[in-house]
Amino acid sequence: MRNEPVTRTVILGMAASDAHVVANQLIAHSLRSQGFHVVNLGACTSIAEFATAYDEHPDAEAVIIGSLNGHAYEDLQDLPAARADGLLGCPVILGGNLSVGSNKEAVDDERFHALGVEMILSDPELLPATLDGFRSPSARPAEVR
Amino acid sequence: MRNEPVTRTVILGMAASDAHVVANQLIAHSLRSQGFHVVNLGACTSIAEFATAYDEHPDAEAVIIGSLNGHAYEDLQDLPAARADGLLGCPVILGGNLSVGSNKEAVDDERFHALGVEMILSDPELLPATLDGFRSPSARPAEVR
Amino acid sequence: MNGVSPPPIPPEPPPLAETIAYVRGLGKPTAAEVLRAARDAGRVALQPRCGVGSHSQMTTLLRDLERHARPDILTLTIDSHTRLRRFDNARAVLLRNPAELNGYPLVTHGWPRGRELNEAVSVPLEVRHGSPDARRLFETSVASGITSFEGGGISYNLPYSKAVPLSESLAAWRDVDALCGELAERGLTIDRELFGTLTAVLVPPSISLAISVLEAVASTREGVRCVSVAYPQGGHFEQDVAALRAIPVLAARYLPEEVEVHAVLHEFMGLFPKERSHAEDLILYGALLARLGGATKLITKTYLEAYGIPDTRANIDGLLLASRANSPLLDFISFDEDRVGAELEWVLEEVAEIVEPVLEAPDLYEGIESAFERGRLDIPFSASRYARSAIIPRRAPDGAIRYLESGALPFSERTLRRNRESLADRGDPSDMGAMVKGLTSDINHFLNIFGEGAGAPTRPDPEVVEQYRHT
Amino acid sequence: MNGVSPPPIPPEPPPLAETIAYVRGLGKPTAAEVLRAARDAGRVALQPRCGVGSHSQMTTLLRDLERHARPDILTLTIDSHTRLRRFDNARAVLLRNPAELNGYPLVTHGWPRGRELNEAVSVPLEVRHGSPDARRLFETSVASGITSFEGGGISYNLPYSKAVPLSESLAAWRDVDALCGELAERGLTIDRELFGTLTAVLVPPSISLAISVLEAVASTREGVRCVSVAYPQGGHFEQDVAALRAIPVLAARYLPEEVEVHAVLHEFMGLFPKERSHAEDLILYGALLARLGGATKLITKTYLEAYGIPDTRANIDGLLLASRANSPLLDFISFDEDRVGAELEWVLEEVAEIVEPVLEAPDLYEGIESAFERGRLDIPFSASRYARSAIIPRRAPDGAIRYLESGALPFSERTLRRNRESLADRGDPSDMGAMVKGLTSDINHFLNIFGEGAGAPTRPDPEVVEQYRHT
Ligand code: B12
Ligand code: B12
Repeated sequence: MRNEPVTRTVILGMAASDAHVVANQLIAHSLRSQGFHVVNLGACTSIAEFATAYDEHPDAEAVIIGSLNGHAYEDLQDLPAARADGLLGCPVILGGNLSVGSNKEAVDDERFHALGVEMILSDPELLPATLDGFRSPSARPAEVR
Repeated sequence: MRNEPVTRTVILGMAASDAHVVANQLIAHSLRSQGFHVVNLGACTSIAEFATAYDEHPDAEAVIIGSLNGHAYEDLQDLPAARADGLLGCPVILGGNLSVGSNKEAVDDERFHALGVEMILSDPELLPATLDGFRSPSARPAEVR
Repeated sequence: MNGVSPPPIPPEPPPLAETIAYVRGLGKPTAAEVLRAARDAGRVALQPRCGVGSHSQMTTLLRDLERHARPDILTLTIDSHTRLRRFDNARAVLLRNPAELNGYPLVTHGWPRGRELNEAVSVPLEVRHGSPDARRLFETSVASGITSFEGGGISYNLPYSKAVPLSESLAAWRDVDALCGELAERGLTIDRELFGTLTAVLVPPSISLAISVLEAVASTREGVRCVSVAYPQGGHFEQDVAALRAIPVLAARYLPEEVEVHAVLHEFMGLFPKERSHAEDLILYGALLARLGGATKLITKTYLEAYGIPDTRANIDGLLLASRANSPLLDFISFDEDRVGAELEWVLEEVAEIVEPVLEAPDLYEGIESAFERGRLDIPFSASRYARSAIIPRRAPDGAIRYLESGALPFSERTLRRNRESLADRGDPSDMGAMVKGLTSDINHFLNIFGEGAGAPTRPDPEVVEQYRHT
Repeated sequence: MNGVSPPPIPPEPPPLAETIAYVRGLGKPTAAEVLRAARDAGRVALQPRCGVGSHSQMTTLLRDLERHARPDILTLTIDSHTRLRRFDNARAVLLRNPAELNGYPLVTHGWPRGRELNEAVSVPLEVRHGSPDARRLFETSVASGITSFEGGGISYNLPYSKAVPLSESLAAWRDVDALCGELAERGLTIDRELFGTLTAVLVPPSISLAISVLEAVASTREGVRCVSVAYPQGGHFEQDVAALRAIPVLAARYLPEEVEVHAVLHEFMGLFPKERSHAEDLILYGALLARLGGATKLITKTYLEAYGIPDTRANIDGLLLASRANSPLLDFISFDEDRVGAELEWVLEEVAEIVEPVLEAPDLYEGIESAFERGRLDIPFSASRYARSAIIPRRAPDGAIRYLESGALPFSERTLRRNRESLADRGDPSDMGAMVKGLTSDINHFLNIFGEGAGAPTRPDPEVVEQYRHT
């Protein structure tokens, strides 16, 4: 077990086909103003890019993926392989507008959990508390999955 | 057979529960400007009132009843009796908005013919021609009914 | 009670004290309270017309309107048999086929059902009708706990019946007003809306307002404490704004200070365009007028107006469209205040010339009666014999409604000249054929603007009615 | 062709001559013709956004919109895989479940299906997308006989992708424009709409207009003859009117005379209110703005904007509500012309300061590229690395959008001072926490006006969606 890093790092980005960055930039600003080191990959970030970033920042506490354009599910198709290959060793948090259409009754969180998403959040203000939660031993990635 | 009257007379009025008189007054003005003698009984005219007027004007070529409020059928319930008693010896013309509601698919002209209405008209401009038609021997009231 | 066939004998009303307690316990504001709140909030309260024959369908209608369109006040529109005290006919049609009634026969259904309707929704109800003698109906309405009642001894006689002398209708409405006064003293304010709309078609604003002033003076003398003065949109923007703005001015001038007076706009009451998009343009226009003219309440129309009693869906859509006028995003709108100012001055002058001689009469009711007899009070297109209908209104080229003929109205030379000048091009009123033609064209004002033929297909394109159900 | 699964290989486009003949034979006007007719008639042409994955559903969607809402132009909104040339992903989703696509994958369906869509309706189509490199899509679009195409080398790069260098997107769009030029010479005018909306959220008007001026200059140099300059409603009435009015002024100043230029308004493109009534207030407001600002065309939104791609019904309702703005009954509306005049002067000044240095560059494309590199051109909230996004917009107390930070934009001291002064109370931009808070509140502008919580229930009350189906 390594020591807690002094600065807490998170990796942030929008899903692969998604160009919406307003919420993304506000979340980055806000986490930074709360002391986090945010590696913001911005718009249209493939799983491979997230993996590279994780490789460069293995101390990252989570990969936080936003998706607003409705393509979350297709955009995360490479996630299971990346996780299987050990390329993303921290929890993946997903948030935004996760399906196409205005009737969200059919959105099925299970589908995303099956791809390897630990947590689906709607309110970005819950991110710090959620990250804290993941650090408590009972909620470390290995156990969560 | 008596001679054609020099002035052609018609009896005009709105059905018994009906207070709409704008069309009624315009029709009266318009027939008058075309040379007719119009006995206009105006709003809320019962069958009894039409019969009295016919009694006073037995030369009337037609009784012209308007109805806009949708109550035409109920308002003409006394018509069959009046005709059976010979109190209305000329054709009855009915026009306006003949049923309640916006979907007029269900309006059934037959119902009104059964009550003793000779003719249902929608456009008041057709009144003079219609009246002319009733004067031609083949279309006299007796034959029409 | 199966909710379908009417009770054989409408029950006697309960004692007033019971009714007052009932209203208190209802857990909803009175109409007067809703109006005051709307005015304080600077928004226009919205109210549909609605009435069907069947009790259960009326219940559903009110509930659906409330649920989907959130109006501020709901209506029981009464059928025209009941209006004319043809209670037997109302009962006959109700038993044969309630759908053939053009409104809800409240007297026939009776006040216990009226209370059921009242309890079915959370907003107050108003009874809207057109009864020259409304005493039976008012009794049932009060017993139902309904806190708003439309009408007046002039405005619910002349447009609605042929042969009821004004003395009768005025006396009947004096009773209604006096009962309002009694209720007010016992702590229950009934909002009394005056039907300034009259015959609805080409009503000169000063006629509408003058009749309302007279009815308002009469009713407040009997103790009415909340008066809604309804004005029918005429179609000329600045003239209509001026008429709405005239209402508080007239209230200050002619009514006791302690009476609450609200301006109410009736969305265009004349010949409505037939195409849905045109009707909706007119509905929105009316709603904006209500906001900009400072009305407390708006009575809405629907895109089916030209065809017949609207279905629930059309009524909801009409309310929702009108509610756009309460948008907080429209503060940028301004308009020709100078023209409004001029119209306001004129209309106040005309109203004063009409009402002041009558208000000087020793007995107001007799004064009204004799003024109508002599044509010094008058309305166009009267259904009643008790108004001369010597007035002929016409539209000026800009659409404003003026007097082509003012009959025996006691107008000053200035007023007459102003009207004459603004209609200078409208031809010789003694040429009957041309006059009827011109008048018809003025009645068809909005049809003309939208390029709709004046011909009247009384059966709508079923698509118009159904189109939304196919999507 | 079953109309569901895509053809395995999208077919090669036909020769241009065949396509031109096809468009001539289609029996419908081109988009440019529709725009000209609307402008001549003094009305705002209306166009929805619409795009679903499945071909047969797309056909139905276009037909339903045309039948029930009579728009002037219809849209194929393209899915975001296709936009980014992720054609394989588009195909994969199309095969798995077309409903999961956020638009119509035209390239994957291929131009014969594009023609089917074109033939399904009587109005012209526009392809709306967001592709930094749209050459494949444009080819398919032209082959489909589609006469309007949105985008530009800046406006469809920076908001829509992260890592496409401007040189690439500019070159790709130069090809698109050049093909438009060739088509124009051969008699077929393609309307090219420039996406002045950019990142949609708090875009300062002068940024939107400046980018459009540069793209318009570039495209007309390649022979484009019909340019639609889109401006996104920002939310401040007079500022928005001024921006729309600036478009013809800028066209006269910077573009060849023979080019037709239309102002297009995009109804508010930022964070939309969630409640239907609030969304509809905003939709109507936008539509009125289009009319009053003199826009030729309006791109509409729906009351489901905050939730997701709208269903057909919501799209129809949005169009119908917006079409009220074409009402002949609204000529009474006036507004604060003085303020509009002042805003117009300012915005023209800012645009001149931004574009003129770039237009002086010996090579326009290089000039644009290097200006972005140096921050002398910039946009807020860029998705792309190739803009600095050093601009920080804020709303002044009256809601107007100003520059809190203008980065390295080449603004005059006067412009800087004006912006500074109007944001004087907006606090210290270096206090990051406060700045994010203030910015968030500005983004939530309309939510604040309507008193909606900023919290975002991404699942709508099913009633909101379904309510109309229950009546
Ligand atoms: C003005 C008006 C009123 C005025 C009438 C004033 C007066 N005394 O005249 C007032 C406000 C008092 C009024 C009251 C009511 N009205 Co009203 N009114 C109208 C309105 C807006 C215009 C009617 C009008 O004057 N038209 C002008 C004339 C020239 O045009 P027209 O009526 O379309 O007539 C044409 C044809 O129908 C035809 N025609 C008419 N009569 C005749 C007669 C003959 C013989 C012929 C051949 C042709 C013909 O020719 C005309 C020219 O093309 C119409 C809606 C509309 N059309 O826009 C509703 C309307 C007629 N009213 C209606 C109703 C129901 C009422 C009320 C019962 C209230 C209620 N429940 O809503 C009361 C009636 C009370 C009663 N006892 O009858 C309904 C009728 C509903 C239905 N049939 O389903 C309508 C359609 C409104 C609606 N959509 O609900 N009304
Ligand atoms: C601005 C905007 C754009 C801009 C984006 C500019 C940019 N580069 O950022 C432009 C115009 C370019 C654009 C483009 C498109 N857009 Co867009 N856009 C919007 C809009 C109007 C606002 C989004 C925004 O900036 N919000 C500001 C932020 C702060 O609020 P928010 O998005 O609501 O986010 C909140 C929550 O979702 C949550 N959240 C967001 N992200 C995250 C992430 C995490 C980790 C967590 C925990 C929470 C979280 O927190 C936020 C604060 O409460 C929305 C509609 C709306 N909401 O009003 C549509 C919307 C998101 N767009 C949509 C679509 C589909 C597109 C397009 C595909 C075009 C199309 N087919 O219509 C393209 C996308 C291209 C692509 N490759 O992705 C749809 C999504 C549809 C769906 N899911 O069914 C929306 C909902 C519009 C709609 N109703 O159709 N768009």
